[in-house]
Amino acid sequence: MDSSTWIKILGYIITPITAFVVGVTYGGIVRVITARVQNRFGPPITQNFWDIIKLYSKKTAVHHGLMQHWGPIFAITASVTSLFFIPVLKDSPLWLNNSFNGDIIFLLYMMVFGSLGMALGAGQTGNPNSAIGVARGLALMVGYEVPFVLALVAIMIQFKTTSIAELMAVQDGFSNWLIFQSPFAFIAAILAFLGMMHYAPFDVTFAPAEIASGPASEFGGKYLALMQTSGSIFTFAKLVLFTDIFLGGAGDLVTLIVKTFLLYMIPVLTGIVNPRYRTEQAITFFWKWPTVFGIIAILIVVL
Amino acid sequence: MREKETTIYLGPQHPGITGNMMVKLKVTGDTIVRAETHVGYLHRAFEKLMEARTWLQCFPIVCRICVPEPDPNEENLSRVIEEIEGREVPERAKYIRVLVLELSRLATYLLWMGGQSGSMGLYTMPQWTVGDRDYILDLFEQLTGGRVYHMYIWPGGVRRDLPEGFGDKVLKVMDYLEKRLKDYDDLLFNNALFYKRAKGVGVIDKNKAQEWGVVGAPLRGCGIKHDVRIDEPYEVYDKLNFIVPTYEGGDVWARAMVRRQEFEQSISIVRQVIENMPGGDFYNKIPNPLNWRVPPGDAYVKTESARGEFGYYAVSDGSLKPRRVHARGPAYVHGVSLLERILQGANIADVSFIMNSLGTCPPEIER
Amino acid sequence: MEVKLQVENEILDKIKHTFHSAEVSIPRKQRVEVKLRNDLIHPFLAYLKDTLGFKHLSHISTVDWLEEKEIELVYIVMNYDNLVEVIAKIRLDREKPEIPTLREFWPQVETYEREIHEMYGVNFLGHGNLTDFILEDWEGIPPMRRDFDTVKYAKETYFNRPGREDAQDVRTTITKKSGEEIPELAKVYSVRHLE
Amino acid sequence: MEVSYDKESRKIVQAIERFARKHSLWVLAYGTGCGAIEVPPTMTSRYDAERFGIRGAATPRQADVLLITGYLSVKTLKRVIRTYEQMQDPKYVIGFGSCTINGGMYWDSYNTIKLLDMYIPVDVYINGCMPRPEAVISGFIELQKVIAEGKAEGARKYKENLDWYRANQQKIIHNWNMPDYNW
Repeated sequence: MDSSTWIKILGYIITPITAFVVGVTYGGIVRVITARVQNRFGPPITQNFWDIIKLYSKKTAVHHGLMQHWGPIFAITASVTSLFFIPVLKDSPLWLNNSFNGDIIFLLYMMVFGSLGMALGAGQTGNPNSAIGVARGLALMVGYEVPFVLALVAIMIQFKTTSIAELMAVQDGFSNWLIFQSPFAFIAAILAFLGMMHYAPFDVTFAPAEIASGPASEFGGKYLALMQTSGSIFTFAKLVLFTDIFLGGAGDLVTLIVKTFLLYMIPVLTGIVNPRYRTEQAITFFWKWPTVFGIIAILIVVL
Repeated sequence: MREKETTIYLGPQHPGITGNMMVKLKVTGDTIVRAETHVGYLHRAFEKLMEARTWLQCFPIVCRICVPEPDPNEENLSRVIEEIEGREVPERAKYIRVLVLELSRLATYLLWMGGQSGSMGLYTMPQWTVGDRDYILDLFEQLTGGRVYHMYIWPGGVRRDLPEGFGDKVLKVMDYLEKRLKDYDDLLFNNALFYKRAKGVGVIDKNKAQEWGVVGAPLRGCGIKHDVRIDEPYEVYDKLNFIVPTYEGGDVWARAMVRRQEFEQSISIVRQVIENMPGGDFYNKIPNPLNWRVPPGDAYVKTESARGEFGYYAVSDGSLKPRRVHARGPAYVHGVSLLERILQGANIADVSFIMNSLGTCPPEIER
Repeated sequence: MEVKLQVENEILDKIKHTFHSAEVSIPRKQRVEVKLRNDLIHPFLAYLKDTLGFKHLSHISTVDWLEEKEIELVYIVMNYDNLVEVIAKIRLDREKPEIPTLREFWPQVETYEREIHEMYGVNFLGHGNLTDFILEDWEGIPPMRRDFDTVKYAKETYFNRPGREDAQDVRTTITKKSGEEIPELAKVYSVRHLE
Repeated sequence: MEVSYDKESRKIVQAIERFARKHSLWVLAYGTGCGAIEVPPTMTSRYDAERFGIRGAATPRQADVLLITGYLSVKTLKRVIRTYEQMQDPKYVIGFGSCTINGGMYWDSYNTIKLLDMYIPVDVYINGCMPRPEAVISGFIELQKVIAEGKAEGARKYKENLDWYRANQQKIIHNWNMPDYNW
């Protein structure tokens, strides 16, 4: 095997690890920022690492059936696979770049797959809170997928491509970023992104005061650790995807981290100062203005 | 789709439940068909214990009846003893009592604001308000020595005089709270999302409110103007200027706005009390507490606590110990029968929301 | 003084006129106390609620008069228009306390009656749901009755941490300070519990 | 899961595990008694227990610490036992307030238990009625010390002496209709 293959294999190993580290660190930073807004000092930034290590080191993990094993595994598979098909950096041999024609559509499916796996796993626990949480999560997904798909379709029509790499290639130079080229699609997508990140006002799935912790109610110890790992990787994957599509991608790691972090702050800061919608209110929200913006984006492109 | 009826147990271990109680819900989809409250997890048999203690020994017990706001309980027990005995209270003590009661009302409202917003996922608000509540608890600590339980109001007056410079400290805290109220407005009361969540949720029928035993802010949220402080003025409330706000609608939103207005009124009452504080004695001496026989008789007194009318019925048979002390908290009606009634047809997402807006406080239900 | 109690006196007259056997008194402003025959409580509260406008049920309390072998039920109702509270008292036989339920008047009576049934063993006829309210799986005499000894029960049922050797009775200290003797009753109490 | 490390690496793994456990204490959101009123101040901006990695957990499966905030009535004890058994090992119990230690001011009440450690194993007690938030935090730090020393073995004790604990529990809970402790 030549060196490029080795580099590629190394990339397959490094990318998820980086995603995990960055995702978890972001989580820690978010906790600190939230704490500062809330007038307090907050935990150390490394706090989320200790949480996850502690969860992995739990001695017992009760499960209620085979599907509960598979739920978190589905979730983590889906997040890692999604990550593999999102170009992390532009034109880098080490960082994965498995882009192919149609990968946007593939990702649309892949990103749902994890949630469905989780739903199956949570369904088996028999906890009514999980069942309600799953129902809410799926309903919410139906809500935000509509503007998200509309936005992506608009972009795909506009640039006549279904590949992220080609989209990234289109946006060289600050003024060519898609956020400026197709602002309506961006607005629709970023509003959908708020729902995707499950921060308030769209945190119905995990609402503690209503349904304990939703789908994860019966997941403890290692299962929860797997879910948190998967969640961190998935967060990073989503951030990179949005950066790639709308913010012109990144040529080096520093740019990537700056861009993704700024993007991450949008749902986080919204979440800090907002209460949560009820499920039907959230869906109504998504089907109102975000959808309208998505349709406008398509109309502008088509006409 | 055919909707199946499922049973959901909310509590006793559930982050959305205020305290330790359980609500058993029969739901189809997201809608509650029937709600059943189960209480008794906090039963400590206080009323039984009080029958075995002397009158003064009852004070550490009554303040534990309602944990978030212990002072109305002390006030009630003091007043009920004073009424049976016919004991006079000096003017200064009355003012100090009003000060303590209003401070405790402010503290409770701050806690309620946190609970109300925490139950709908606005976690910044509880961090702010519970933190600010500590300024009031610090005042209590200086005044009474206790953060949560004070045992400060006694029959015949209060236990201690105000420390030096206490008035200025109180005014400073009041200024701070008034400043913070603007932040609370921005974050919670003027938040469009809060309005959307709260409007039309947990509606109490105005025509039925009195018959159902609704009191306090929920009653005033129905547009009915009743407040024990005005209906049956105790201490010096008839000498103070304050308005009793009412809102129409009877929903969570109206109750929240009533409480928000009362928060301002309480600040103003505290200021008036500090301003008009008379000199003189703060305490009428009672006999040796171990040999203190309250003459036979019975009385019912009530106080407007932050959650509504708080009544005490006490009977003395002339012995050293009370024959019976019965506490009637607002949550006894709000948290059990009223909650069951207005949860019917509500969304599961709103259970904890409605519970908070009614001021459900389980320790006071089962005592 | 008489002028001030005008409303109370009016209510007193009306009650006396309708229920001849009732003993009515005015302990203070805004209070009217009524002692009734057992069988009259139902019509009396109906009269108060429907005719005189006493819509708000403040309270139902119970007092156990062990020596007189009676259980007293105290109903406190309030009129929001003239702000007067009527305290209605009836006394039931302690051996077999029974009274018809008041559920049809006020819905929240249900919980009061369930609690009184549980704590005092008063049977409310026609209530239909006198199940456990606060206690769970309680056996034996209702706990709030005065002949139930809570100290004895607690000692028999629960484990107790042994006390310190040097534990002193706080009463001795208080007595020393105030210069008075410990009254007999308090002495009994202390001896019984400190052993 | 037992993996056969050599001695040195097991030591390192154990040190990391203990460090993580110590710095990540998730407290079950269950206000069992009146002490629950001092938990919000402990958790919120003034005392900010999150500095030490202490935060709330919504369900017993995810929690590490069961904070018994005060007296337990018999009815609550039944639920607490169930909750405790649902928690995942390693788990810790903090008895909060005098009433968990010796009954406190409820020593003669017919409905509250007086000695918590006869029913579930307790790792740390915090005394006071009620303990101030500072005391609560110091109790947590004490628990952290115990964990770091590897002495927080309450769960193991419970498993080994299950019969004894069961006998005590069933002495006061008459209607025992709970699933077995099998994990």
